[in-house]
Amino acid sequence: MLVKEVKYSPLNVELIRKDFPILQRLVNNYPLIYFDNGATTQKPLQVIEAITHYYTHTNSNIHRGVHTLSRESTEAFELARKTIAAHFNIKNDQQLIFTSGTTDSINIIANGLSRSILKDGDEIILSAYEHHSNILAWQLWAEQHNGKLKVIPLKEDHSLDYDALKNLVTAKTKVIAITHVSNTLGLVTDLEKVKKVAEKHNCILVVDGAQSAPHMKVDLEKLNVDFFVCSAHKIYGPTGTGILYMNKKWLNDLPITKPGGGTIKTVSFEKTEYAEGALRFEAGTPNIEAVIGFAAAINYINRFGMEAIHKHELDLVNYAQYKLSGIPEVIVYGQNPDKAAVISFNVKNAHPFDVGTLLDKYGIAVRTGHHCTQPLMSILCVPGTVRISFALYNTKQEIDFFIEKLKKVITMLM
Amino acid sequence: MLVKEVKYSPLNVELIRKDFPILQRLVNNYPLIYFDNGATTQKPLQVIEAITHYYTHTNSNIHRGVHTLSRESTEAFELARKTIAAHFNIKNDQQLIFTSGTTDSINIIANGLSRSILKDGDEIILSAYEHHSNILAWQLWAEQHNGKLKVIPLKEDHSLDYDALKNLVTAKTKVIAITHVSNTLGLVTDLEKVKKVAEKHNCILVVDGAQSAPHMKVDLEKLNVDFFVCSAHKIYGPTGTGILYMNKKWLNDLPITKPGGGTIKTVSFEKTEYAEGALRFEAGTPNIEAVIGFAAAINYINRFGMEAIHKHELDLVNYAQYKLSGIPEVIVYGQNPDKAAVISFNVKNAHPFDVGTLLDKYGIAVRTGHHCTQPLMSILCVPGTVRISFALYNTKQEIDFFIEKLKKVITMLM
Amino acid sequence: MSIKEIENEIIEEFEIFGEDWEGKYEHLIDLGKSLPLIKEESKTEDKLIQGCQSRVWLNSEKKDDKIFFSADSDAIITKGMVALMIRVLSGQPAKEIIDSKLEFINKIGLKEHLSPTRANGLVSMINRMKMDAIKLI
Amino acid sequence: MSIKEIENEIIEEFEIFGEDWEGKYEHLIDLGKSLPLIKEESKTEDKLIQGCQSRVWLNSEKKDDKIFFSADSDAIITKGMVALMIRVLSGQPAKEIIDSKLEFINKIGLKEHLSPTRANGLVSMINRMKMDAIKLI
Ligand SMILES: Cc1ncc(COP(=O)(O)O)c(C=O)c1O
Ligand SMILES: Cc1ncc(COP(=O)(O)O)c(C=O)c1O
Repeated sequence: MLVKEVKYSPLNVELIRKDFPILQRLVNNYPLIYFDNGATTQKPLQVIEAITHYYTHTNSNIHRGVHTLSRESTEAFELARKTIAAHFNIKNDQQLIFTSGTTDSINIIANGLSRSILKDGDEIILSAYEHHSNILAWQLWAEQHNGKLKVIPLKEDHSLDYDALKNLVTAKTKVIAITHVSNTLGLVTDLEKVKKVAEKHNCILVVDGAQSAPHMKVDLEKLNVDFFVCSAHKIYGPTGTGILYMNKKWLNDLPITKPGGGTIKTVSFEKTEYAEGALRFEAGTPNIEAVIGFAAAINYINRFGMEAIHKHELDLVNYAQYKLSGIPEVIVYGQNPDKAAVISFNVKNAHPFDVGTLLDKYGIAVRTGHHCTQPLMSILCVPGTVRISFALYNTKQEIDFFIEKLKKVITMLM
Repeated sequence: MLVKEVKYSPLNVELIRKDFPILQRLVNNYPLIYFDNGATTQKPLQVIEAITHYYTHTNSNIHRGVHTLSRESTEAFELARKTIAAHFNIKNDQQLIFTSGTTDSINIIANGLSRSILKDGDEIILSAYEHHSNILAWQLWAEQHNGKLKVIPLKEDHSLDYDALKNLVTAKTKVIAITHVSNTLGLVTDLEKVKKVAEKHNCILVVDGAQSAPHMKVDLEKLNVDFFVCSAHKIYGPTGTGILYMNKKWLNDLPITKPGGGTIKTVSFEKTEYAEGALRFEAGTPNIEAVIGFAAAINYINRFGMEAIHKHELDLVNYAQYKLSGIPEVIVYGQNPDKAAVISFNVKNAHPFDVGTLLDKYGIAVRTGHHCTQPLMSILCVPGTVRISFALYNTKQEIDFFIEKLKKVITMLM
Repeated sequence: MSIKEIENEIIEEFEIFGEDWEGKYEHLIDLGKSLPLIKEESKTEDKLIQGCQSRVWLNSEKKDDKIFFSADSDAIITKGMVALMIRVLSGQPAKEIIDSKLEFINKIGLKEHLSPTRANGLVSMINRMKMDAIKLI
Repeated sequence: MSIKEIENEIIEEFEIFGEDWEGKYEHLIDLGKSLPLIKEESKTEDKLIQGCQSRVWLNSEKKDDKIFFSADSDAIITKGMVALMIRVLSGQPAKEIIDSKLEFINKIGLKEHLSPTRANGLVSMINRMKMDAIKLI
């Protein structure tokens, strides 16, 4: 049950915690222990201040403006694009499109592909792990076009069955849309294996990075997939923005399905010529504030480096799994060593809702329920799980307190 | 050239200005005069503080959560929905859907209608005023379905030719999508006239309220159109959110075209049951921060009331138009008395870009260019205009300074 | 006993715990455990109130001029809350049920469980109880 | 004169204005007015550099080993900037043009006009000048 051995790389967590004002908060008279980072992370002062600074000094609509505020806002926005592109090692920052989040990004991809590559009767492969956001857009297409969704099954240890994947692909398989890290189980997809299959059969590879980008170094140049998406709010940034990375070949080939002010070169009622590059896909006034806040978040985590964060979080996962394994009533799902900062478990004969409700009484925020992965719940045959997920500000002491209270909760429920 | 006579309703603008920290800023060594409110408004401290408070006390993902932060966030979010619904007099707050802005809202409507009501060869009526965001989504549909866009032309005085509208409608006309206030000319659409035509011919009426909602009382119960959309960032709120109001009859009838986490009741790979009410359309983690900030903005303007704001702004428009009429080199477009807080003009023989560039040197922020209304520019036969647009914090003194400097700029350019 | 009287009884019962929320919840859980509130075979689709996470089944019947409820839930805390609600409302005249405010929930310090944003089906259950009472009159 | 020498000449020319930006801009506008930089009939689509608001037309020719530019714009401030650029680069050897940094723009206090987010086509014009120089070598 031990996750890949890693050396403890000492983040100065005590100092880091000072950057997150909400961590000072009491919940039900206990200090907040925030283990719901998979849903959204807390925001450091640096992000909050970037937003405040933007609104008190620079706020203006971007692009096309001749006045100073507009120029400064545009520069801040485009600098944010460069900052975030560099973080993900995207060589041409025009391949980085700002959307309103992962879900929006996936919809833009699915709608675009459904107007170009996808033909009636085609097939799309997903994994049994997928978040609803990476199921529904494809399902909607499939329903309207007699398409088929095929699902990569799980093995005994809840990891993906890559051998089965090979057998799922047919000549009609156009897209493989897969999560990089399961938001429910924390298991990491072996993208190299998936890529091999995708390349061999000429499938478009769409990667849902909502849960990988917060926890590990993601090098998109090296990864070289067709599409990669994630949300800012899960990476210490504001709500309401996220990214849609597309491989260069898609920049001018993916049909525009969400047009608006900003996406165009020239418009007449008869004919519209669309812009080139990222603007093509950024319809309407973007979430300027959030994009600037997102860049501040990226600058913040890069003070420490994704490697250090990854190690710190894996250390917490190891520690928590070790401690949980000492409680006989607890079942942990997804017992494969290749794991990011997420653990799902249940208490035998107890509903996750009860466990979560009582933990909250001790100030411990965990997520319970289906985590927007109902198909996975069906496979695991549970109504839901209790999920704890970590961020760079979490500590072993918090885990100790959590374990102590979990034991108490179990005795209350039994 | 005088706009409808109104009594001056005294807003305490001096006090109001203290709420907007950015107004203290110097631009090119002059105090900022911000006349670009049509593009986006500045934000009061109350909005900035709502955001800061959210991130320092409450931040958490909403819906489904059992822990305290999640409950508090959900309550704040749903309270915001109620606040904003009440402001627009929407009786059932489930008819108020949060999107990422006007452009997003229009795309959701157009995509939904294209999967239900709209058939190949149908016709859609727009006005000659439309912002690109209310053209492109319909044009995209028309291109793919052999549809036709018809355009309500302008009269001599640049107001819409409502008689012509009657002749545009045919049995194939399914939608009339029209702006409530022209973002370029400030002219107000007579929605009652349009509604009569729409009702008579059973057309769906979509109203782009991006420029009306900031400047006048909008009562959606009374207006009783099919759809109404606007953006928070133009109403003193944050970027990245806006509303999509739909008449009750559409709530369960408009097909979902942007699915994701949150929009569902149950999901399996075979079949998905969608949620009811607003959630149906709110795919993915919403822009929680911005929705809460938007409600703070709405609460802020309701301290004064839309009537007082409207009167103040009309007074400014009257004053500015009067002053502009004293400069022989200036041509004002849209000389109809029914006007909101926007004025477009040009200086004879000068490019708007030059005028805007030089005004900026005096700290005056105006917008120049096509204002995302290129078709209107073609009709007016200009490459662009200079646009000044007001908000509740603008003053006659600012207009005086602007007029003085505009005269100076004209001598420089001649 | 009237609704008000039962409510007061419950309030007194919970007062013993004072600030001891753990005791309170243990009591609630015991209430939840104590009775299977609805027969397994009655847990049909039409009786189900789907919360986001925990589910509630509600069965309503009329006997003489009174409405009788039985119910169940898959989560034990929800079930405890359900048990309290049944104790207060079951066997009461329809009109009383419809007019009931259920203020005891607030007074015994469990208000948060009736938050409409809570992931259980309790708020929907109360609505259903009242609707059923209206229908059965 | 070399590029560097012309740049220095322009810097000196603008130094007279000191902090007087109005004087500076009047001078720029005069430069813009002073010459029709490109023949009307040469303003063809392929010569057009579309900025977001103001447009620039650029014509490039090679004579002996040097590149000669003529250009125009519909906005007078842009045109003034264009005039400066032409004065510096036209008639210079291709290699010099390609390597030029055009730092004088910064030094005479008009840097903002070369911001890539500016709504004119100046940055694209400089890129086009260099590309043309490369092609014409
Ligand atoms: C009339 C009108 N419609 C639509 C829009 C687009 O709004 P947004 O950019 O917030 O989506 C605008 C804003 O520029 C507008 O003025
Ligand atoms: C794996 C995965 N995909 C997609 C999403 C959806 O992200 P968002 O709600 O930010 O659009 C999430 C977040 O819950 C996720 O964990």
